[in-house]
Amino acid sequence: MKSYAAYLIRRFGQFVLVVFIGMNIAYIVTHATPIDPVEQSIAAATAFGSTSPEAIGLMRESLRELYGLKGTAWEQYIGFWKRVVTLDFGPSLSAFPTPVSSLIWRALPWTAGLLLVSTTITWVLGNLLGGLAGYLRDNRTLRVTGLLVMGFHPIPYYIVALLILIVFGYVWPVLPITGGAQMNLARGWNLDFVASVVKHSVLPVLSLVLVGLGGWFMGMRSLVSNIVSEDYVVYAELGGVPQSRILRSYVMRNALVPQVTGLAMSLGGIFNGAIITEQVFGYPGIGALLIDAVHAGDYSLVLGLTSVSIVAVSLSVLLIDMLYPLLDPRVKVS
Amino acid sequence: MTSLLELRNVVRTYAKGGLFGRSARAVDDVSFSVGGSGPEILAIIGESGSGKTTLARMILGTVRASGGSIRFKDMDLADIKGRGQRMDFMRQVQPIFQNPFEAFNPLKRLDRYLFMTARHFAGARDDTAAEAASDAALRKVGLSLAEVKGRFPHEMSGGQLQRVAIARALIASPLLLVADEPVSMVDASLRTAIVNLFRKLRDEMGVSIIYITHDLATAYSISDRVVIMRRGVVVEAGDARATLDNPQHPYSIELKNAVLSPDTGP
Amino acid sequence: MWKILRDLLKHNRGFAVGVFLLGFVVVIGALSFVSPYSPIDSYVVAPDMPPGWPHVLGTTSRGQDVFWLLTFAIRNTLAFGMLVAVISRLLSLTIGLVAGYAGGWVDRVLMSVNDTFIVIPLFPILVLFYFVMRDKMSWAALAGVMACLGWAYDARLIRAVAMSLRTREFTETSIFSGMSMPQILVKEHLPYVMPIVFSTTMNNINWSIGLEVTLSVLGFTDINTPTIGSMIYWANQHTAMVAGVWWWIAFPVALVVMTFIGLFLLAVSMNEFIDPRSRLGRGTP
Amino acid sequence: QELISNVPRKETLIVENPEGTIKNAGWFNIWAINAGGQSTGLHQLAMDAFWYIDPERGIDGVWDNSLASDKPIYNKDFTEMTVKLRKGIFWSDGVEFTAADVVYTVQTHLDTKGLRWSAPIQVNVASISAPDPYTVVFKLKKPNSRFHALFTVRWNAMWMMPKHVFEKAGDPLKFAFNPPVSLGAYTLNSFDPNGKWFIWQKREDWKRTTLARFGEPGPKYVAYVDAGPPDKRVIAQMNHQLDIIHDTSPEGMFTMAKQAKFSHGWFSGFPYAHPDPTLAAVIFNTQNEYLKNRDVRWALALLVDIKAVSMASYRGAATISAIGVPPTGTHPEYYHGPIEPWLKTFEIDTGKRKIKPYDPSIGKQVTDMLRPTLGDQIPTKPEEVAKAFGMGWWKPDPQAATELLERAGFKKVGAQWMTPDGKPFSVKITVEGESRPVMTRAGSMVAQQWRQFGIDSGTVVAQGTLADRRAAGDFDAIISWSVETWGGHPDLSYFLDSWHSQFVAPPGQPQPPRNWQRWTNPELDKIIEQVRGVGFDDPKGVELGRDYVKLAVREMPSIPLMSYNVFTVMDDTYWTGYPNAATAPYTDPVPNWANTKYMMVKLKPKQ
Amino acid sequence: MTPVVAVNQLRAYYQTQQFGVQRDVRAVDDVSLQVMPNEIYGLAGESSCGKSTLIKTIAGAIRPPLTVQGGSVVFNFAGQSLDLYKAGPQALQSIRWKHLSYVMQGSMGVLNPVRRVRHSFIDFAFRHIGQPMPAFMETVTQHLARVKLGPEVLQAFPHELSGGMRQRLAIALATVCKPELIIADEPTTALDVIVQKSVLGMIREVQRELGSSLIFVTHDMAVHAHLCDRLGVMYAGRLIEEGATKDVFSRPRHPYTTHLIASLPRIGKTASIKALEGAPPNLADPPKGCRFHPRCPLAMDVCRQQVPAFAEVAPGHRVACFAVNPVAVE
Ligand SMILES: Nc1ncnc2c1ncn2[C@@H]1O[C@H](COP(=O)(O)OP(=O)(O)OP(=O)(O)O)[C@@H](O)[C@H]1O
Ligand SMILES: Nc1ncnc2c1ncn2[C@@H]1O[C@H](COP(=O)(O)OP(=O)(O)OP(=O)(O)O)[C@@H](O)[C@H]1O
Ligand SMILES: [Mg+2]
Ligand SMILES: [Mg+2]
Repeated sequence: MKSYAAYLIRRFGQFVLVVFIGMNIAYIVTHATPIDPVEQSIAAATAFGSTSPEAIGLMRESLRELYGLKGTAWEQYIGFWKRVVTLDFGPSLSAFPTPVSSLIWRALPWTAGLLLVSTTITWVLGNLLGGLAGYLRDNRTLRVTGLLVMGFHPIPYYIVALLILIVFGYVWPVLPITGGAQMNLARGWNLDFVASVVKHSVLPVLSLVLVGLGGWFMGMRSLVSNIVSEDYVVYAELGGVPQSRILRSYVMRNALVPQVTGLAMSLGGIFNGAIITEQVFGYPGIGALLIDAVHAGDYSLVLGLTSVSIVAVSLSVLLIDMLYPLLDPRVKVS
Repeated sequence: MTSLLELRNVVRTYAKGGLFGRSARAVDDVSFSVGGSGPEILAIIGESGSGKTTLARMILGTVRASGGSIRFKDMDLADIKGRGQRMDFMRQVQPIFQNPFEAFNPLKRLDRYLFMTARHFAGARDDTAAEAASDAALRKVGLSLAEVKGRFPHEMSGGQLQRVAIARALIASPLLLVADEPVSMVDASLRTAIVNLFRKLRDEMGVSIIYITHDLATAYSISDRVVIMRRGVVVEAGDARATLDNPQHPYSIELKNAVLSPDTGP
Repeated sequence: MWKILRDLLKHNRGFAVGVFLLGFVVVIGALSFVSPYSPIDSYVVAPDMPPGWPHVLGTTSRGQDVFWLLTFAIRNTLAFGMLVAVISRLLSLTIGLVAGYAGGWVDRVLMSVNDTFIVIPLFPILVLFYFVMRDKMSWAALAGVMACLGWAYDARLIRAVAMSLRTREFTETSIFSGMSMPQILVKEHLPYVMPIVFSTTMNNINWSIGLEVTLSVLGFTDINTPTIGSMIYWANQHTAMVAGVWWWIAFPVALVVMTFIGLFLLAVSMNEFIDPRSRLGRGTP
Repeated sequence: QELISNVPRKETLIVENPEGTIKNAGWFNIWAINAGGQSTGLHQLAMDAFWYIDPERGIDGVWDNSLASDKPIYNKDFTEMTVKLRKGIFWSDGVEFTAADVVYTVQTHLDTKGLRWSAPIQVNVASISAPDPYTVVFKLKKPNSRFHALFTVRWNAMWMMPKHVFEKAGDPLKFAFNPPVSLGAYTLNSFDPNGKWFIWQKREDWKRTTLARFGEPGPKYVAYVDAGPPDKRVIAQMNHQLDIIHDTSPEGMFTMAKQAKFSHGWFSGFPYAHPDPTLAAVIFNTQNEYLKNRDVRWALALLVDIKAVSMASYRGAATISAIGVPPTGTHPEYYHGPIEPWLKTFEIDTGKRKIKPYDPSIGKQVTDMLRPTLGDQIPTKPEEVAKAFGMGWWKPDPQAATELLERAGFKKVGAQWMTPDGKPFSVKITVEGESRPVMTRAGSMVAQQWRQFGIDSGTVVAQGTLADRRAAGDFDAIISWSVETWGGHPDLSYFLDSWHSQFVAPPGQPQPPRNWQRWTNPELDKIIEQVRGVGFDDPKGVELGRDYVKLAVREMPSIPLMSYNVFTVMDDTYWTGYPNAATAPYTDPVPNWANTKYMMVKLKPKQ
Repeated sequence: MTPVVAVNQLRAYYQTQQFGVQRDVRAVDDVSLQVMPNEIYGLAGESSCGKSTLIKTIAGAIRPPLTVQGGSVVFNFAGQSLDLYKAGPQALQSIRWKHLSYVMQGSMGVLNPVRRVRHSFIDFAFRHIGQPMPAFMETVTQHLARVKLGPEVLQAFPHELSGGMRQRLAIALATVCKPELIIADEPTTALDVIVQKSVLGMIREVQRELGSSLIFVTHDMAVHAHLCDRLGVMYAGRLIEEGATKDVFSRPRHPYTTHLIASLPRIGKTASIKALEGAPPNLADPPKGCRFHPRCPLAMDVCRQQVPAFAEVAPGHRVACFAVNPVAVE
């Protein structure tokens, strides 16, 4: 047990280091962009109006002060870390003075929900089909399924999403094609709202699953075709262990070990959002926030989003590393 | 004349993990020497996990000793630095491993290792020279290049592989062979052949051999001296025949009694 | 080498189909060199013509011939995918193999870098790079950036294999055959990770093509260079999907799918070639 | 299931909000810069200002006194402006709107830095006072004959704050104003915290708002929604889930015209689109070493084939303009028409000869080009052609361009033009990419034409960075609009004032908006200074405006292309009475304009 | 008495096809043997002579590239006879583990690495034993005690156990259903001498107790001497001598066996033992005639031309050598 504790401490140290480096990279890159949030704000505020040039000068001055962009680069950097350790990313520059964190928390549940569901479905289904296809190589239905799955995989996601939208939104309009829930429905844990959320998520989830299935499918299939020639599988077959059991407990169980790592990483990736899904299906979430923030030069928000994402991915990798010994008893913690 | 190889109070510990660096001694205060009076075969005998392989690896320089010193031809192995010195050492000390199936890359042809060794350690400059050197070495172990060339390890049986492994080591004309259970995967007649081969190597080519084995019978038949290990510690050492004929330590006695003799029926 | 290829072609249906598909795609790409139209000019032919003669795959709403435009697009997209894959493979192979073989502090340093790259969210960084580089963000630069972001996960996979290879006895045999570290890594360990490299290459090409399309759809790439992504971008700009100009989208997509399946089949059959154990399994009833 | 819960579809108008998703949806304080959405219905339905000038004809003339009961009253030297307020106007929470609100609004802007109109108020206003509850008097720091423009809605203007709400709110920069207290005929019903939709509801007491003068607003509810990518907007309207598409691609428009019988645009037939009073142009960076030279600019202009640009950008559905005034609203009457005779005689000297570059028949040529495919839809009457497609333009003349470039010291080496110092002549056109697809297409076509002539050209997509690059002068040429006008009113000061050389920044420094061409000209300065001295409605202003047009033609600081046409598509399934060019040009249909409020009183439910 | 298994003229080749070039490795060529109930049959022979292949063929563990070319393997379990290569997969499935179990060569890796040992027992044996789970576990525990393993190993993961323990587990797993026939391929090779001795003792004990038959493969003649009732010696894919273990050791007839027995090292024996000259034949291209003739000290002309018959030369003792019995295979 002691060695496990030592492992945890070491692993946690690594996690801190990785997050630190990652956030620094994000900081440097965001601050290297040529976009000036003040100019963006001025451009947006004056896009349709007529404002005298003198007034613009004044505006620029006061915005610079308001957004706290006055200090030296070093002061700003220190300020960033001071805020980060208190879990605050400061006010958004393009939605001043709303805190970045409240913008993120407002969008996050949607993205997280959508991606959690679709990633899980994709993972389970992909691994199941991949495992079966790898084990029962000669099965016709599985071959056809595999072909379909592989056929969808390379189609650019945007196209798949749009096709689904056209099919289910126009040709055969059975499902809502926009938004996270019905407009003007009271939010809360009531049946109506939940049903509406589920209904609205069907098409986005479907599109994500269709495109994502291939990756897991292929990975699992090749893993399985390696595992079937392992001694313990051969031996179980010779021992007359039923096929379904071999598939489940011997083949899949062993192949799952690496796949779970992949799952952890893609779950962490939830915090990147699904930008195109959000765009096509008008689904609320982090991705749209990110694109908007980038366009508006709102580096507070971009940094906030990026940081959350870095922490989330590192954390899920950390978690999976900690749980790995449970999953694969062979793994030694040292 | 100084010994070819000299181990003094060699210790090797492995961390067992933990905050406070608990460690286990795989090899504990082992001293012996090889080749003090000309080429000899030294057998190291001991149960599984007694530290034989660890010892072999230390002698080969692939594992560092945690304590004590290992000197080869008056040079401390810890002082070997740089590829040049290392290559020079490897030319003189070659290993033979326990598991012939594992000794070669299953994805590569066997002859590759022979040719590489010939080029690096036997001064072969071109393919013909390398092939000649390889063939010569293979013939010493009862094979020929024609049988090996172009074949993959999985196309050979364990015995064949082990002989190829020995042939490969021989190409370098080493002074010392470290053979870690070289015959445990090999059939009796082949075992004899290999053991005879060792004897021949010692007698005719002046190669000293550290012969690690469970097999007391072959150890008895070819080795000059024997070291019996248990849990990292040398429990008994001395002249091979004398020691095995009349073991003193209880463990040595138990070991001897466990040896099956073809003469005792079921 | 040629003999192997010929034999593979003769005896491995998957390989043959893969070669055929990729060959087809490459030929299409090569035809760009004899295109009668410049890919960056618009209104050179009548717009919105459905597939037929003389415009086999129809024309776009921008007055471009879809077929000839596609030749440029697939050429650039393929080159892009390959570039990303090659650079990122080199990175992941070098780092993965060295880290796994060397172990110790080398491993720790490399893996810390690696973990950081795994954890950095790809999309924000890519988009930010686009803004930093602005019009210097040619497709080659984008490929460079994507390669730098796309190696880390695979390097980890490779390192895991390399670590177990390090403890195999044959590595020791190689060392004692006088091979140097690069020799061992390249000649002994590389073949073991080749299956991973092949399958990840395919994934990587697919990933980079997909990402290029995604970025293009969002308008974050150099839309002047004809690629599959920029074709879709322009089609999208002209609401080609609802305007019924399906050929503007369908053909590029079909070509991407063909490329992908071709690469997939190649990867699978190459795997079989590399691993003699599975090769032995062939040909028996 | 209903599209919107608890709101009958029949009583609801669904409008696209082109701002898309509002990331900070719960923020309705429109006086704070960029904090929340604006075109969410907030400034269309809940805000009000002194005056509105309509880009089209207006319900009751172009000028509408909204909160003010009369036009602005200036003193002689334009240092004081008095405004009379309408009586009986109430905030949605029942408090009456009075001069106190105006004084509060202006004073807050004077006292606070960083509010949206702080800067112009602080630059202009010395003090404000309210002699009685329905009169306010502005004392200005210096003479300004256009000061009222700040309070006059063109797209937006300085909106009035409810004193009784803001007073209690503390820092006006940090106050969300949620729920907003409305001065318009609608009040907020509900909104999506994720910024996808906003639903407004007609006030019970709509009669106590300025809009009541024109009758009762039709829709009981108005929903502003994020409608997604272009394809999806089209689908949404074909499903009758989106009554007004803000803008779609030309192809989207044509599809709708063909397939959706209830959908229509501003023009009932081709070119459908509403021309905004905004002039899309190829704006040169006149601080660029080579583009400083008028001959070079003219040479580049003479290489543009506007017919091809019109086809490439709008598939021919463009309203072209040869001069620096958008061909929309009342401008053709004041500028394009009267100036045409001068244009016909206008000559440029290529150094070898004099040419007359103007071709009055280009508009007609565009229609001739379109007629074979579109047939009857294309008008034949010259007035209609002029109105929908524009009048004349510059005839492509590569020979003249060659002569001009040669005069400027350029040389053609092989297929490539070289600058006087021997480098390849390169002019890249910066475009905005997907956010302005049509302009991006126009830029690609112009670049192609230059390229075919031997100039190294192409487009540079500056999506997201356009504002920065445009302000910093980080471009050779850019497709944008430095000319924007009232549309309905001939006064040009809306953009022209900022073209004065006093505002031009040195190269590399951010340039205040509008004069992105960074063009300075003493003659222009003189015109601008004269405009500042005449009243808003003074006919002399139009004279001066024409002087500017002629100067700009001679100098060609930017190549005028066409008005910014917006393909606003309206669906008649639930509502009728939308504005249109033929029978109801009472306002601009483009729904992000604050003027959209006038549409509400004209819309009637379809039986 | 009917044999538990009768192998008749069995031929099994490794057929490799590399891009159209076919190569047959004749690892088992024309082998016939019988194993009686309650008998331990030892199979000896140098490495790569085809012992494992023969065992696999008998156990029905055929995977490409190994293919059975001819001959039959007939089992007689509980009075029912079953031809391995004629019976359907269903029938095979039903005899596996209940009547026939198999310990693979290198059986260290046969346990599922990610599951506890308990599960392997359940997967392999639960169906056959027909007891409710607690009783079944009790049976397993008792059986484990026979191989000197405590019940705690059931809760362990394979990697937590030492090589000797895993080997014993494999044996326990193969014997728990009390099958009539156990086929074991070098189950003690990887063990050190002390452990090996105890494992062998245990195998013997269990076999006696269950009354099963055992086919036991190893190249270690000493092990055979200790364990087997009858011994078959293979050379290059063929059986060349078969007889009661004592007979074979005391009076080997075939020159190869003779050499084998003579060359066994013994403690106390110091004289250099002569190794057999030459190399084992390449099974892909075996020598014509008697496969041993290139290395045989007694080789005659007929040996180079014809294949000697595997015939009885004394009761229960069969040999294939012209020097002993000049009959050829027709
Ligand atoms: N890399 C290592 N890390 C930790 N412990 C090790 C390592 N290598 C060996 N050991 C431990 O050291 C001890 C000695 O092992 P070693 O392999 O030297 O034994 P051996 O005598 O060669 O055994 P065998 O006969 O099974 O080959 C064992 O307890 C083993 O678990
Ligand atoms: N998969 C295979 N493909 C081709 N040849 C093979 C294969 N497996 C074994 N062989 C060959 O078949 C012959 C018999 O092999 P087998 O494993 O039966 O020998 P063995 O007697 O069990 O040897 P050992 O004592 O080393 O286990 C050998 O020549 C070997 O090279
Ligand atoms: Mg060992
Ligand atoms: Mg074997």
